[in-house]
Amino acid sequence: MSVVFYLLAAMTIAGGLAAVLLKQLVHAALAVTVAFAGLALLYLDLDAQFAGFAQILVYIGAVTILIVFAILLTRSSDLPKEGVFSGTWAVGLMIAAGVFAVLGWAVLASVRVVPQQSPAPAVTVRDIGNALVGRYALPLEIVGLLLTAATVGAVIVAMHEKERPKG
Amino acid sequence: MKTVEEIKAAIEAAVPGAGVEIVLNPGPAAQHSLRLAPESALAVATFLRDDADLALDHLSNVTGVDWPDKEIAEKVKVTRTVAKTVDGVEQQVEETVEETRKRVEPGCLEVVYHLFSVAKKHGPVVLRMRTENRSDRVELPSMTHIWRSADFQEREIFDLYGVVFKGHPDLRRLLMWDEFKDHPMRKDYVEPDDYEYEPTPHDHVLARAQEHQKKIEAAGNKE
Amino acid sequence: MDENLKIELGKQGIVVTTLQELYNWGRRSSVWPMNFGLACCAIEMIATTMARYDLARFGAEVFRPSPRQADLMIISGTVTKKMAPQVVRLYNQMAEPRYVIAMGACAISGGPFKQGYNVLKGIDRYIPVDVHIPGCPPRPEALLQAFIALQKKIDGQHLTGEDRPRFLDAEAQGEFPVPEQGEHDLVPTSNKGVWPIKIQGLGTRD
Amino acid sequence: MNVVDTKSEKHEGWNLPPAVAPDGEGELLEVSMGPHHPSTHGVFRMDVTLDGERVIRLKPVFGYLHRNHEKLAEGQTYLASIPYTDRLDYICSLTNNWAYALAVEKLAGQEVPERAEYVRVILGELTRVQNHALAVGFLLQDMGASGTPLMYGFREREEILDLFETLTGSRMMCNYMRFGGCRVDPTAEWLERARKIVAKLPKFVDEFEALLIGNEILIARTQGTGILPPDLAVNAGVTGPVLRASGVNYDLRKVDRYSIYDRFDFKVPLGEHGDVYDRFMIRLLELRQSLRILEQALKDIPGGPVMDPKAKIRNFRPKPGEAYGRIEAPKGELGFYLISDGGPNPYRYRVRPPSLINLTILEDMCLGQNVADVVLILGSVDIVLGEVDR
Amino acid sequence: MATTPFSTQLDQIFVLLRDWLVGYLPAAYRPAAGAVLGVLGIISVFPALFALTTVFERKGLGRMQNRFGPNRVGPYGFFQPVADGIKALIKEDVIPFRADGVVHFVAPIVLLVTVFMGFAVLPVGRNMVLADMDSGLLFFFAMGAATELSVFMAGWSSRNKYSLLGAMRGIAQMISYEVVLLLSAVSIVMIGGSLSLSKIVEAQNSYTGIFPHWYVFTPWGLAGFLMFGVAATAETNRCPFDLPEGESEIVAGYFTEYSGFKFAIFFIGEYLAMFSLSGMATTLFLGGWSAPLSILNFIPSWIWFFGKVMIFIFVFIWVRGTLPRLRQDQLMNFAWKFVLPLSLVNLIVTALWRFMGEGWLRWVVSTAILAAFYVLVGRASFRRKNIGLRSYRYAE
Amino acid sequence: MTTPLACYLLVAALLFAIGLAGALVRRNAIMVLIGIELMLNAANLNLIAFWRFEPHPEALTGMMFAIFSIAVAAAEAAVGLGLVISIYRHTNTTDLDKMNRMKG
Amino acid sequence: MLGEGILKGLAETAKNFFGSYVSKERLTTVQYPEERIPTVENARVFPFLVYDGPDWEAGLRCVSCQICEKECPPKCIFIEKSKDKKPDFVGKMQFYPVRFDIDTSVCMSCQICVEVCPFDAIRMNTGFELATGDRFGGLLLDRKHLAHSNEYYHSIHPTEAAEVDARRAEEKAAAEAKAKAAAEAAAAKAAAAPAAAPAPTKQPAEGGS
Amino acid sequence: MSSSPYFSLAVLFVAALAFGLGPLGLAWLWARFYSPRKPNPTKNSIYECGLVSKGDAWVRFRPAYYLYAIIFLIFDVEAVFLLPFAVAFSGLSAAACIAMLVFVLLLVEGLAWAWAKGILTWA
Ligand code: SF4
Ligand code: SF4
Ligand code: SF4
Repeated sequence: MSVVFYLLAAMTIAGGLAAVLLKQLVHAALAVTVAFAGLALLYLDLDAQFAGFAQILVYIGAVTILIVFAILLTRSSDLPKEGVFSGTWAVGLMIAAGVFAVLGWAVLASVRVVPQQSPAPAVTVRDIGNALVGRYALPLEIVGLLLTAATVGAVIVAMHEKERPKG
Repeated sequence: MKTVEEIKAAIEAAVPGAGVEIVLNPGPAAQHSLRLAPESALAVATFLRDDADLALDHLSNVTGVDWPDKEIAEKVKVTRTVAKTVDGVEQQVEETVEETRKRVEPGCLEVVYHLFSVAKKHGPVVLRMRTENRSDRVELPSMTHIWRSADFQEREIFDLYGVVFKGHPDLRRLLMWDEFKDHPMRKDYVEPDDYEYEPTPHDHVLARAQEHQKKIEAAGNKE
Repeated sequence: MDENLKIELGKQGIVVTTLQELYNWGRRSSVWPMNFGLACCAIEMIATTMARYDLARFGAEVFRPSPRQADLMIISGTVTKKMAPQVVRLYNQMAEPRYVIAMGACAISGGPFKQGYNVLKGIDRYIPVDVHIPGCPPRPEALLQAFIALQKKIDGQHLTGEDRPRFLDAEAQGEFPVPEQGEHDLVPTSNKGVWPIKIQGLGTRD
Repeated sequence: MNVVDTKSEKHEGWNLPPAVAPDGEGELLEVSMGPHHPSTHGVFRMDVTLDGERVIRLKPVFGYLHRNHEKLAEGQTYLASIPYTDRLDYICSLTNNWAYALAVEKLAGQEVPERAEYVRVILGELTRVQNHALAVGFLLQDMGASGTPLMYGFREREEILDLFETLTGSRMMCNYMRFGGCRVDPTAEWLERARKIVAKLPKFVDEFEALLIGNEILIARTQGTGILPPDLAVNAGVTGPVLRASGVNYDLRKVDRYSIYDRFDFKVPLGEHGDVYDRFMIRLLELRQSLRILEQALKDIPGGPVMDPKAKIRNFRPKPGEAYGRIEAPKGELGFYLISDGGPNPYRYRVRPPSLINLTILEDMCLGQNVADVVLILGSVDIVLGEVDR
Repeated sequence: MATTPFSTQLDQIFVLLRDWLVGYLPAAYRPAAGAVLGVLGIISVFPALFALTTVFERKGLGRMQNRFGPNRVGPYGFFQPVADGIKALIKEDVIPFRADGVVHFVAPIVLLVTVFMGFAVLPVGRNMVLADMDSGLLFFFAMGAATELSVFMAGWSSRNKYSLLGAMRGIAQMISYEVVLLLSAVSIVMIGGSLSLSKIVEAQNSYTGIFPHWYVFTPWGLAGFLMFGVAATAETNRCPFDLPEGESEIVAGYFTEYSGFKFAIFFIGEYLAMFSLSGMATTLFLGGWSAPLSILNFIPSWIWFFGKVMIFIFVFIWVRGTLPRLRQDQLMNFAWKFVLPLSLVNLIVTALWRFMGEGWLRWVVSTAILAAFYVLVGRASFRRKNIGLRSYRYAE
Repeated sequence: MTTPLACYLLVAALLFAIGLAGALVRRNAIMVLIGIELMLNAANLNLIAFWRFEPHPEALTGMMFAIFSIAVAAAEAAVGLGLVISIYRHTNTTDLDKMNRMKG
Repeated sequence: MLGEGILKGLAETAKNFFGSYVSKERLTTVQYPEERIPTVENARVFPFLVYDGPDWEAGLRCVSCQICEKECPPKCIFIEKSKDKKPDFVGKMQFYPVRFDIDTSVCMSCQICVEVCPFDAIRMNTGFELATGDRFGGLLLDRKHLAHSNEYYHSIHPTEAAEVDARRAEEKAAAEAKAKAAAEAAAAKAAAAPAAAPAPTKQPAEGGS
Repeated sequence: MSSSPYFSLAVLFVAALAFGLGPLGLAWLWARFYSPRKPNPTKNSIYECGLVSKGDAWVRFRPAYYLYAIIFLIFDVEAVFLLPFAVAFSGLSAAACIAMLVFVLLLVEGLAWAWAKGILTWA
C-alpha cells in the first residue's frame, strides 16, 4: 500500500527536516525522534519487524536520551545569540544538494536494474538468532568488542579523567 | 559549682584587667550574673569555656534586653518616684515631671548569656554585656566563634533589638524580612497601622484604631 | 431566588441543569487539598486526614504538593507578614476552580496573635475565603464540618447567570496581587478588591 | 575540647555562590525548599545550592511563622502568657506550660504541691511519648513512606490527646499548668484510663519497631546520614534527643533533677554515631523509658491538692528579679528567661527554643549530602516552627 | 459451536462476541473491524481498571492505616474516580508563560500513546491478543523505552527546577531498570524460545499432574520474576522507587507544573504502565492466562489473567503502604551493582539449566548459584557501608 | 506491497542529504552529530530496502548488516556525544565556529 | 538477610490491613457527620454567658465587671457597662452588660475569662461546628448569641455546673441570712429606717479558680 | 494489509491518541464556554515553593547522567543481540552459546571496568 509508504516517508523526511531546521536544540532532538520513528515504521513496511523494533528500542529509547542528556549537559537548550547556522551554511547546503542530486540520479538511473519485490520473506527472529551465532558469529564478537571499546572510550572522554574528590 | 564570686576571682586571675562586675539578682531565684566589659569579653568567654573546672561548654540561651532611655528628674519636689532597682538598673518611671530639671539617662541594649556545663553538669552562669547606647554605639563582640549556639540567637537579637555583633559570620535578619527597617522588640517600637477591622478593641488598640480611622478618613476626605 | 432560577431554567434548558449538577458533583466529590500547613492548626489538619477522622472518606485525602493540581487551600495557621506574599502567590498559582478554607482564628483574623507586628490580621485581606472555621485550633471534626459546608457551597453554585462564582466569570478578577514586603509593613496592607471593609465594626466605649 | 572553627569558608560570602561546582562538573542549581514545601514541617525554608544532587550550601531562612510571642508576652500578664506557650511547640503544649510555670515559680519562689508534680510528670511524659511517635512518623513521611507510620503515630496520639482533652478540655492547646500547680485535679477515672492507655502503649512501640527498625531501606538511608559529632553538638547548644544520639549524656531530667524526676527509675539511651538512624532510634528508646516513668508515676501518685493555695492567679506580681528555668522538653532544653520589674507583666520574656538552636548545625550536617537526605536530616532534628520562629 | 463445552465458550466469549459482531460485515472488512473491536476492548477495559485501581488503592491504603478510605462518593466510594475525572476535566489548564508550550502539551500524549501501545501484544486470554507478532516482546520494550522521552519532555518543558530534577531522576532510574527488565525477560525467552508472548504463554500452559509449568517455579524463573518485579516497580515510579515524583524533596517531580486533565493523563499513564508491566510479568513468569492448577481450567482464561494482574496491583499497593523510598544513589547502585549483575548471572544459570538436562542436579546447582550470589552481594553491600541493626547503650 | 525499491532509495537519499546538510550547516556540535545519525539511518534504510528486494531475503545479509549498523551507529553516537561534552568542558561551548576560532 | 526487615514491615501492614476488617482497634475511624466522639465534660471551645431563669436578658449573671475583658489574652471580649443597675441573684444591685461581644475569630479558647470571672457568669461552650462563610456576621457573637441557660450549662458540664449551683445556693443562703439578720437588726434598731441596705456579697478569693 | 498486526497497532495508536486528545478537547471546550482561563503573570509563573523563581531551571547538569546513559545504550544494544539469540537458544549448540557468552562477557567487562572506575557511583 503505497499510501502508507508515502505517509511514512513524509513523516520521516519531515522529522529529519525539522531536526535540521529547528532552532531550539531540544526540539530538534525531538524532531529527530520522529524521523527515527518514521524509519522504524518504514522497516516494518519492509517486513523487517525485528529491525524496526530494534530501531525504536535503540534509537528512541537510548540514542535520543543520550542526545537530550548531551544537550542538557552542555547547556545547549539556550538559544545561542549568534544564530544556529554556521557561517558556511551556504556551502554546506550546496554540498548536500549536490550529494542528493548524485544519489537521486543514481537511484533513478538504475531503476530498471533493481529487482522487483519478492514475496514477503518468512524471516523469524529465530533465524536471525541462528544467523547471529552462526554465520555472523565473528561480526558479533567484533561488535561486542567495538561496543566495549565504545563504552570505555565514551566514558573516558566524557569523564575526562576527573579527579573526583572522595566523599 | 563555684559561686559567682569565685568565678569572678578565677576570671580575674586568668584574664588580667577583665573588668568583671557582679550583678546581684534580688529575686528568689538568686541567679546572680557577671557583667563583662565588651573589650575583654571574648577572652573571658574563652576562659570560661576552656577552664577545666568551669568547662562551660554549653551556651544555652542568649537574650537581648532593651533598657530605654529614661528621664530622670533631679529630686526636687513633686516627683513621686516609683523607680525600683532591678539588677542595679533604674526602671523606667512613668511620672509627670513638671518644672524641674530633667536629665535623660541614656538607655542601653543588654545581652544576657546563660552558660551551662555539659561536661560537669552544672550551671547556670549568667553573663551580661551592655552596649553604650541604643542608637549608634550598639556593637558587642560576637560569641559565635566560641559557642556556635550563639549564631542564630545573636542574629535574632540583631534583628529584633539592633545589637550589632562584631565578628558574627553572617549577621543578617533572622526573623523579619530583609527589607524591614525597625527593631520590633525594642520597647519604643511602634507597630504599623492596620487596624481596619476591630470589633472588640481594647484600650490602646482602641485608641490606635480610632487614630487610624481618623487618618483614613482624613485621607479619604482629601481624595 | 426561586424566580431567578426558573427563568434561568427556561433560558438554558434542562441540559445546563444536569450539566451543572454533574459539574458541581464532580467538584464537590473530588476536592484535593494542597499540602500546605502553616502552624498549629496544620497539625489538626493532618490529624483530620489520619485514621481517627479520615478526611479520605470524602475523597479528599489526595494532598497535592503542587498548587497546580490542588483545588483547596486550607490556610491552617498563622499567616505572618513574612509568609503572606507566598500564600497569596501560591493561591494565585492554583488552577481554577479553587477554594479556600481559613482554618483557625489566626487564619481568619490573626487570632491570638493579631496584635503582633508580624502577623497578618486575616488572610481574607488578600484572597477570597470560602469557609471560615473559628477555633484555636478547630477540632478535626470542625474541619470536616467546614469541608461539608464547602461541599454545600459548591452544590449551590450556578453555572450561568449573574450569581455564578467568580471563576466562571470571564470578567471577574483572576489575579490577586501579591503584597510586597515594605520597610515597616506589607504594601499594600490589603487588597481592596476582596477586602471591602472600610472602617466598620469599630467598637466604641461611649 | 577542641575549638570548633566556625570561621570556615562556608560562612563567608554567602551571597556570592560560585556558578560552577568546585570540580567544574555541572552547574550549581539554587533551589529554595520551602516555605511551602511538603517536608519542611511547616513554613521553613532552606536555600539550598545543589551540585547535581549534592548539597554544597544550605542556608535556613526563618521567620515565616514569627508570631511575636515574646513581644506579646511582655505586654501581658504572667497568666495570659500561658495559653501562648501552648502555641510555641504546638505538638507539646504541656511541656511548654511546664517550663514556663517552672520559670515563673523560680522567679517568684513558689512551691508546687506534690500531687501537682506527679501530674506534671505524667502529662510531660505523655507529651514526650506522642511527640516522639509523631517525630518518627514525620521522619518516615519525609522518607517517602505513604503515611503509614505517621498514621500509626497519630493513632496513638489520638488516644493520648483524648486523655489530655478529658483532663484539660482541649486536645492540643491544653493551657493546663499554672504557677504553683495545675489547673484541675485529675479524677480517679482519669488516672485509671491513663493507666490503661499506658499499659497499651508498649504494644504500639513493638508494632512500630517491627514495621521500621529492621527495614533495609530505612537503614540504608539513615545510617551514616547527617552525622553530628558530639563536640560540635555541645558547642552548638544542641540538646534533647539529637544531642543524646551523638552520644552526649545530657538529659536535664537527670542533670537538673527538676520536679520529682529523681524519684523515678529510668535510663537515658545514648547513640553512638550521631546519624539520622541514631536519632530515630533514640526517640524510640526514650519513648520506652517514658512509658516506664509513666507506669511508676501513675502508680505512686499521692493525693492532695494540685494547686498551691497561696498561689495567685490574678494580680500576680512577682518581686523584681530575674530567673531562667528550663526543662527537658521532648525536643530538647526548653528554657524561659524572665525579668520582672515588679509589675503585672514580665519586663523581658524570652523563650530558649530548642528547635531553633538545634538547627544551628543543620548546614553542617547537610553539606555534602544528597538533597533527599536534607529533608531526612531536618526531619530527624524534629523541629516545630512555632517554636523556631516563635 | 454447540459442541464446544460451556467453559470453552465462556473462555472464548469475547472472541466469539467479536466474531459474531464482525460476521455481519462483508468479508473484506472483517479483519479491520475485528481489530477495531479489539482496540475498543483495550481502550475501555484498562482505563476502567485504572479507575477501579485508584479506588482500591486508596481504600487499601486506608485499611492498612486503620481507616476507611473513600467511601462516600457513590456506593462505597466507587464513583470517586468519576468525580476525579470530571474535576480534572473542568480544572483550568495552567501553562507557565516561560514553559515550552508545544512540548508541554505533547508530553502527556506521548506517554499515554506509548503506554497504550504496550497492551497490543499482551495476551489477556486464550486467543485474545490484539497483535500477535513474532517480535512482540521486543515491541513491548521498545514502547516502554519511549515513555522515558515523555518524562523528559514533561520535565524539560515545564522549565521548573523540580520538574527538571524529577525528569532527570526519572530518566536515570528508568534507563537503569529498563536493562534489568530486558535481561530478566531474556532468560524466559531462552527457555520459551519465542518473542511472541502468546507462544510464551502456550509454553507454560502445560501441567505436571495438576501443577503448572510456570517459569516462576524454577530457580532462574523465580529470580527473574523478582528482578522483573523490582524493575517494574522502578519503571512505573512506584514506591519505594517513586523518586521522580518524590514529594518530600522535589514537590511533584516532572509533572509539578501540570494541572487539569494533562495531569490526569500522567496519572492514567502511570497506572496503565503498571498494568502493562504487571501483565507482562504475568505473561512471562506466571503463565499468563493459564490456570494455576489444571483442574481450574474451566474458569475462563481472561479471568485468570486479570486476577493475576490484580494480585500484582495489590502487591504494588501493599508495598507502597509499607516502605519508605530509596535515595537516588542507592537506587542507581541497586540497579547497576546488584540487580543487573544478578540478572546476568541469571542468564548463565538459565543456560546451565538447559545444558544440564532433566534431573534434580540442575535444581540444586542453579538455586545454589543464585542464592550464593544474592547473599554474598547483599551482605557485601551492607558490610562495606558498615550498616545494619545496632544496639544502644544507656547512661546509668 | 507495491512500492518500488526506488522510492525507498529516494527517501533514503533525501534523508541522507538532509542529514548531511544538517551536519554541515549547523553550528552546534550536537546538531552535527544528529545530522550524522540521520545519515547513518538513511544508509540503514538502504540496507533494509535492498535486503527486502533481493531475491533471497532468507540469506539475511542486509538485515544483519542493518542490525549491526544500528549497533555501530549507537556506539558512534555515544562516543561522539561524549566528545562534545568533553570539548564543552574545555571550551565552554558547543558552537563549532567558536571552537574553531578558539583553536586558531 | 537482605530483605528480612522489609518482609517484617510488610507483615505488619498486612496485619493491619486484614485486622481492619475484624477489629475495631485496627479501624479507628469515627465517621464524623453520622458518628461522633462524645464530647468530654471539660471540653472548651468558645465562651458563653450563663443566665438564670427563663429570660436571657434579665437573667445574665454577668455584672459587667470587665475583669475578663482585661484578662483575655488576645483581647477578644468587648463589654459595655450599663448605666443603671439591677439586682443579681442575691439581690445586690449590679451593673449588667448592655453590650457583650466575643469575637470568635480571635478567641483562642483559653478559658482564662472563665477562670478569672468572679461571678461564674461566663463558661466554656462545647459546640465546635461553627464553620461559616460569613466572616463578619457569623463570627462576632453578641450577648444574645452568647447567652445560654443554666440548664444548658448543666447539660454540657454537669459536674462543674452542680458545683457552681451549690456554691451559689450557699452564697445566696448566706446572703439571705445576712440580709435577714441585717434586716432584723435594722428592724430591731429602728423600724422607721427602710431596710434596703445592700447585702454584702461574698467576694471570691482572688485567683481562685 | 488490514489483517496484519500493524493494522491493529495503527488502530490502537489512533485510539490512544483519541483517548488523550478527546478529554483535552472536552476540557478546552469547557474552558471555552463556561470556565474561562485567566492567565496572569503570577499564576503562570513557575512554581517554586511559593517564592518567585530565581534563576533558570535549564542549567547544565552533571555528566553522571550521561555516563549511565552510555552504559544503558550499550546494554540496550546488547539486548538487541541477545533476544534473537535467546529465541534460537533451545536449538543451539554449546559452541554457539559460547560465542554469545563471549559477546556478553565482553560487555560485562565494560560494565566491570566502569564499576571499577567508580562511574557507577552516583554522585
Ligand atoms: S488558630 Fe490557634 S491553633 Fe491555629 S494556628 Fe492560630 S494559634 Fe495556632
Ligand atoms: S477563652 Fe480566652 S481568648 Fe476566648 S474570650 Fe475567654 S479569655 Fe478570651
Ligand atoms: S468577669 Fe464575669 S462578670 Fe465580669 S464582665 Fe466578665 S463575665 Fe461579666
